[in-house]
Amino acid sequence: MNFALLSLATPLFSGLLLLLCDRALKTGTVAFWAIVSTVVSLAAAWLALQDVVDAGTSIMLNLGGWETGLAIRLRLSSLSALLLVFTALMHLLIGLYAGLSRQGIARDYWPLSCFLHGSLAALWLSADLFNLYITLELLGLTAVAMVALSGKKAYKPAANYLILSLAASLFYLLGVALLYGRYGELDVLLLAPRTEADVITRLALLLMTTGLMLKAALWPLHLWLPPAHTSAPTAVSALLSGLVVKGPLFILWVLWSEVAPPELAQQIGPVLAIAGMIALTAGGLSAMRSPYIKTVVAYSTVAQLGYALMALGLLLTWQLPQMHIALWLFVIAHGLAKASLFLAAGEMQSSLGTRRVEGLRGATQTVPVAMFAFAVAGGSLIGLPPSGGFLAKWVLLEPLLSQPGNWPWAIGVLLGTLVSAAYIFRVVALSFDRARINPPDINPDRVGHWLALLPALMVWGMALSGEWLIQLLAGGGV
Amino acid sequence: MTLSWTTVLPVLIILSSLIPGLLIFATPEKAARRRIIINLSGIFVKLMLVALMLAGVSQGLEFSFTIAFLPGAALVLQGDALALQFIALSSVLWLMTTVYAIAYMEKSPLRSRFFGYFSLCVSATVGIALAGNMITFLLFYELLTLATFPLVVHRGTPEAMRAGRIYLAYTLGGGAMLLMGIALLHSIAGTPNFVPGGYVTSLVDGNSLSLRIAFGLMIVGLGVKAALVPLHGWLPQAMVAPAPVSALLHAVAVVKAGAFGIIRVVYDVYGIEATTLLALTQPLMWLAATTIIFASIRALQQQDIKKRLAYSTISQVSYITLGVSLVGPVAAVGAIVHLVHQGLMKITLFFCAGNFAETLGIHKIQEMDGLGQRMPWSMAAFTVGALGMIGVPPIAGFISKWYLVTGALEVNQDWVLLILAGSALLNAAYFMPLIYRGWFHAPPAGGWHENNFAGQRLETHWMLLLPPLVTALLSILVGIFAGSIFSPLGWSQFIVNREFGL
Amino acid sequence: MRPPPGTVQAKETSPVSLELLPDLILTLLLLIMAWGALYAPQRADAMTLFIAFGIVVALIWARLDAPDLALAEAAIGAGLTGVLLMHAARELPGELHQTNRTATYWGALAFAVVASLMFLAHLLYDDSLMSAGLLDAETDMTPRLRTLADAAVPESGVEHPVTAVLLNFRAWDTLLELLVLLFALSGLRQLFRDGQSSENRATSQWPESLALMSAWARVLAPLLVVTGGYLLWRGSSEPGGAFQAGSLLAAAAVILRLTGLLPPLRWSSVLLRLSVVAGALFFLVVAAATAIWGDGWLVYPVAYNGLLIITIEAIATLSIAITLSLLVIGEREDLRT
Amino acid sequence: MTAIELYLTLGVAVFLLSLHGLMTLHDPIRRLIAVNLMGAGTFLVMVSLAKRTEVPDPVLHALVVTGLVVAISATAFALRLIIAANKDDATTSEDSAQR
Repeated sequence: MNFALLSLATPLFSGLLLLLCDRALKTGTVAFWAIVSTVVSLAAAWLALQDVVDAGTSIMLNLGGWETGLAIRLRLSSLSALLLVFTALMHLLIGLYAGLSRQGIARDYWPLSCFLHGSLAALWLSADLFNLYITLELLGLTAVAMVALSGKKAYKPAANYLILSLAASLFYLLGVALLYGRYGELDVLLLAPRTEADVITRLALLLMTTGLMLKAALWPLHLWLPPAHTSAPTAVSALLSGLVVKGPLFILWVLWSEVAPPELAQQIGPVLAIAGMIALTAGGLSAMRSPYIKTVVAYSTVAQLGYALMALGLLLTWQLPQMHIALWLFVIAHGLAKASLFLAAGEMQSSLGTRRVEGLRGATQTVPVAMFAFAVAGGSLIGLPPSGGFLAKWVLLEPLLSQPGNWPWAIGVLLGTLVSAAYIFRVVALSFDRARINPPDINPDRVGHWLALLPALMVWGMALSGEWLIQLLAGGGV
Repeated sequence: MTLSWTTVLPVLIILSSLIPGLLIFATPEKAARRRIIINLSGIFVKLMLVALMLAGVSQGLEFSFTIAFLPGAALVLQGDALALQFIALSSVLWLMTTVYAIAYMEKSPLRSRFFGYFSLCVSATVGIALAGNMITFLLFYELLTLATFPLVVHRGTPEAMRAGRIYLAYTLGGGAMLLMGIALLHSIAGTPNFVPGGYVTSLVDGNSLSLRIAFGLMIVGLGVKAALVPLHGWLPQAMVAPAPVSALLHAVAVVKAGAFGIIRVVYDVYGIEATTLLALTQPLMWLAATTIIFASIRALQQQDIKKRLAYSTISQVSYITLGVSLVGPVAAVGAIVHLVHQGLMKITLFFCAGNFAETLGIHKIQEMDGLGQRMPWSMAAFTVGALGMIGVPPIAGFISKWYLVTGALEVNQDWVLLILAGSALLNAAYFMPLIYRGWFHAPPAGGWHENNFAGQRLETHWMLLLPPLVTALLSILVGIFAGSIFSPLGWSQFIVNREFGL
Repeated sequence: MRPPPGTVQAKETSPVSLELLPDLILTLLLLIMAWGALYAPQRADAMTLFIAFGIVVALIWARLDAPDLALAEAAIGAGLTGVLLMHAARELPGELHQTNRTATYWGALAFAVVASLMFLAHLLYDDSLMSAGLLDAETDMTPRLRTLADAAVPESGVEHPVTAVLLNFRAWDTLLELLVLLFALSGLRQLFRDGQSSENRATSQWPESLALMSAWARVLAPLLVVTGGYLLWRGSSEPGGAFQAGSLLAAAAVILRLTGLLPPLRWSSVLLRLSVVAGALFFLVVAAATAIWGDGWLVYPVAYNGLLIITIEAIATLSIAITLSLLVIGEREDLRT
Repeated sequence: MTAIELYLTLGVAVFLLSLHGLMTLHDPIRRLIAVNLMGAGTFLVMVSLAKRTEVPDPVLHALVVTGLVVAISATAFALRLIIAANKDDATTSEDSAQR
C-alpha cells in the first residue's frame, strides 16, 4: 500500500512545488520535473501492482489508524492498482507529447496535470463515499482549469462544463447524505452487506447515478462534452477524453457492483445496457455528421463510453466475470486509443492549418505519420484485431453469443462496430484523396507526429499482454 | 514453445515481405534503385524460405508457431500443405507482379507508398495462408483489408475515392460478419487449431441452429472477399486501380483469400461430415452456381476490358466454392488446383490488358482491332490465358474443369455438369470476340490513341512483356505436366489425401 | 417523560404545534427567497435575493444547532458570494439570455408546489419515509459512524467533535479540501493569462469621497482579524476552526481591498505563493512524515496530536484566507505579475 | 410534524426548485445561482438529518463544512469564468444597458 500512496503523493508534491517556485524555473525545467514526477509515480504504481498480485487479495489501509468504521479507508485492489499504472502511463505519454511537440503548451499545464494525476490516483484508491465526492470535485475543477488553458474561446464551454459538473456533484452528495442517513455508514465495504432495496436507498442510488452519468458524459447527459473537449488544447483534450471521464465511471461501477443490493443492480442492468447501445449509435451518428476533426473525436468518446456502459449494464444483469474484464479492457484500450486519436487530430490540425475534416484531403502524403496514428488508433476503437479494443470486444462478445437469448446484445455490439468503422474511415478515406490536396506548412513537426503514434502502438501492443491483463482483471476487482 | 527452426520459419516467411515493406515505406521517392533492390531481395528471400518449407513439409515435418493472445484462442501460424500451395502461388505471382509494376509505375508518383503497401498486402496474404486457427485468420483477414485499401485508392482521383469507399464498406461489413461468426463458433466449440476432419462434428446435435448461423455469418464474411453474388459489388468498382493492383487483387490476394477461407472453414473447421449433417452444402452449391452464371452474363454486357475480366474472375472464383461444396475428394482436388490455375491465367490476362492500356491506350474492347500485328507477343499471351479460361486443353483451366466435372458426377450432382458446360460456353462467348478482333481485324486506320515504345525491338517495355509471357508459359506447362508430383495438381492430390484421410 | 437519548422527540398530537411557528416562518421565508433568487425578472434583484437567502440559511443552521455551519454560511455563503455577485453585476449588466418570463414563473411555481405537496403528503400520511428509517421514531437512529466518532473524540487531541472529525478522523478529506481551494485558484489564474488590460478590475477604484466607507473598513478589519484568531483558537473545544476563521480573515482582506487600503498582492513574491500553498503542503508533509517515521499515513503521534492539529489548523487558516481573498478579488496584478 | 421533518421537506423542495431552475434558465449567472441553491438544499437535508438526535451528529456537520468550502471555491471560479467568457460581448450590450 505504501507504493500506491507514493504513487499518489508524488504528483501532488511536485504540483505544489512547481506552483511554489513558479517564477524561478524556466518552462523547460517545469516540464522536465513534471515528467520526472510522472515517471516516479509510474514506477511506484507498478510496484504497487506487483504487491497486490503477490498478496492475492486487495490491501486495505485505515487512514489515521482509527478503527474500520470511523477512518477513511483506502483500498488497493488489482483493478485500482492497474488503473494507477494506466493513469501514470497516460500522463507520461501525453506529458512527453506536450513537452516535446512543437505545438507546445502553456506553462501552467504542468502543475495542473500533476494535480489531475494526484486527484485521479486518490479516486482510484478511495473506498469512502464522501471521499469519492471530494475526489470527483477535484477532478472536475482541474479538468475545467485545463480546458480554460486554451484562452478565451474555451471559457464559455468551460463555464458550462463547470456548472453542470457542480450540479452533478450535488446530486451525488445528496445521494450520499440519504445513504448515510439511512444506514449510518460511509465506508463502501461496510455499506455493502447492509443495503436493502427500500424507497430511500432506491432514491439515493438514482440520484447518485444521475450525477455520475452527467459527470462521465454517459448518453442522455453527454451534451457538454463535445464543446468542452474540442476547445481544449490538444494534450488536454487527450487527457480529458482518455482519463477524466473514466473516474465517474469507476465510481458508478463501485456503486452498483458493491454498494447497491443485488436485486436493484439486476433491475438497473438492462437500462444501463440499453443506454449504452443508444450511446453507441447516437454518438457514432453525430460523429459521422460533424464537420470538425476534433468534434468527430469528441463524439467518438461519447460513443465508445456506450461500449463501457453496455458492459457495465450486462455485468450488473448477469454478474459474469467476463463482463467485468471487458469493461476495464474497454476503459484502458479506449484511453490509449483516444489519447492517440486526439493527439493525431491536434497535430494534423496544426500542420494543415484547418479545423475541418474536409481539410484533411491528401493527409497521407502531407502528414503521413499523424494520419497513420489516427488510422491505427481508429482501428483499435473499431476493434480490429489484434488491438486492445478487439480484445475487449472479444471478451464481451463471448458470453453474449453463448446463449441465443442474448443475441440482440451481440447485434448491438455489431452495430457499434459498423458505426465506429463509418466515422473513422470517413476521415481516413478522405486522407487518400490526391486530387485536391491541402498543402501542409513548411516543415510539419515530425517529433509531434511520432509521439502521437506512440499510444496507438501501445494499444495494439496490448494484444501481447492480453492474457496477463485478463488474468489480472479476473479477480473481479474486489 | 521451443524456438527451433521449424517454429521460426513461418514467422520468417511473413517477415520476409513485412520488413522490406516497412523499409520501402522509409525510402525516399527518388531512390528508385534502392527500392527495387530491397523489393527484389525480399522476394528472393521469401522464395528460398518457401522452397525450404516445401521440402520440409513433403518430408512430413510440422511447422507451427504460437503466441498467447486471447484466453482459449492463441495466435497460431501453421505451415501445412494447403497453406504452402497458396504461399507458393502468392510468392511467385508477387515476383511477377513486382517486375511488372516497376515498369508500369515508372512515371507515376508515390511509388514508395505503392510498393510498401504492396508488400504489406502480400505478407497479409501469406499470414492468411499460414493461419493456424480462426482468430489468426481473422487477424490477417482484417490486415489484408487495411493493406489493400490504399492500393485501390492509389490514384486518389474522385472515382478511385468512390471505389475505395465502396470497397471499405463491403470489406469492413464482411469483416464484422466474420468476427461475429468466429465469436459465435468460439462460444460453442472454442478455437482449437485447424484439424483436417474439422473440430465441430461432435457438437452438431446439441446446437445445430447456432452452428448453422455461425457458418452463414462466416460464409457471408468470406463471401465478400470471394465475391459471391450479392456481395461482389466492390470488385468491378476496384478496376479503377492501376493494373498491377487489379492483377494482384484478382489473381493472388483478396479474392483468393476469401476462397481460401471458405476451403479452411468447410474442410478444417466444420469438416465434410458436419457440413453434410447440417445440410449446408446445398445452399453453398446453389450460391456458387448462381454466381458463376450471373457473373458470366454480366461479363457479356461489359465494354471495358478490365470490367469484363473482373466479372470473369467473379465467376471463375466461384468454381472453387462450387468444388468445395461438392464435398467429394475429386471435386476437392479440382477446387484446390483451380485456386492455382485461375491465378496463373487471370494474372496473364490482366498483365496483357495492362500492356494494351499502357502502350496503346486501349481500354475498350472495340479498340482491340489489329492488336495481333502491333503487339503479337502480348496478344499471344492473352489468347493463351483466354483459351485456358474457356477450358481448352492443354492449358491449366481444362484440368481443373475436368476434375470438377468428374467430381460432380462422382457425387451424382448431374445438374452441376450443365452449369459448368454453360459457363464454358459463356466464357467462350465473352472471350472469343476479343481474340477474334485482335488477330483477324485490321488495325484502326487512324492508328492508336498512343503509340509508346513504337519502332523498338520489343513491342513494349521488356519488364511489361516478360511477366505475361512467363505466366502464360507456366499455365501451359502446368497443364501439360499436370501428372508429375511437383505440379499444382499433384500437390492438390497430396492435400486432399491428407484432408480426406485417404 | 424525556425521550430516551438518541430517539427523535416524541411526535406531538396536532400536526402543527405552536413551538414550530418560528420554523414555519423561516421555511416560508426561505422558499420565497429561493423562488425569487431564481425567477426574479431583473437579474440584479435575483442576486440580492440570493444574498438574503444566504442569511436566512445561516439562521436556519443556527436554529438546527449547527453553530459551526452558521458561522461558515454567514461568512462564505452570504458574504464572499455576495461580493462576487456584485462584481458580476457590474461586469455583465445586460442579461445574456432573455428567458421568456411567464413560462418560467408558472412552471417553477407549479413544479415546486407539486413537489413539496407530494413530499409532504408522502411524509405525513404515508409515513413510508418515517418507516423507511430516515426518521424512524422507534429505532435508535444514531449512525454507527457517529457513535464511533463520539467514543474516539477523547483521544483525538481536541474536545470539539466537529474539529476532531475534520482534522483527525477524516483528515484526508480536509487535505483534499485544501487542494480544492488551491485548484480553484490555479484555475482562476488561467483567466488572466492572455494579458487583457486591467479594466477587468474586480475592485475599480471606489470614489474616495466615501470616507465613511474607508473609515468603517479601518474599524472593521482589525475586529475581523481578532475574531478570526479567536475562532481559530477556540476551534479545538468550541464551534469554530480553520475554515470559519479563514473565511473571516478573507472577508477582512476583501473589505480592505475594496476600499483600496490593501495593495495588490504580487504573485511574483515568494511569500504570497508560499502562503497560498502552505496549507496543503504542510498537511501533505505531515502525512508523509507520519507514514515514514510515524506508524502509518496520517496517524498523529498520541503525545502531541493536539499541538499538531493546532499548527495544521493555523497554517490552513492562513492559506484559506489568502486563497479565498484571491478567489474573490484576485486581479491580473495579483495573479499574473 | 417535528422541526426536522419540516426542514427535511424544505431542503428537498429547494433542491427540486433549483433543479427546475437549472433546467429552464439560460443565463449562466442565474444557472450558477440555481446550483448554489441546490447546494443549500442538500446541506439543509444533511443538517436536518444530523439533528435527529439530541446532540447533533458532528460527522454530518463536518461534511457540510467541507461541502460549503467546495461550494464557495467552485462558485468563485465559475463566476469569474463566466465574467471572462462574456466580458467582451457584454461591452457591446453595455451601451444598451445604459439606464
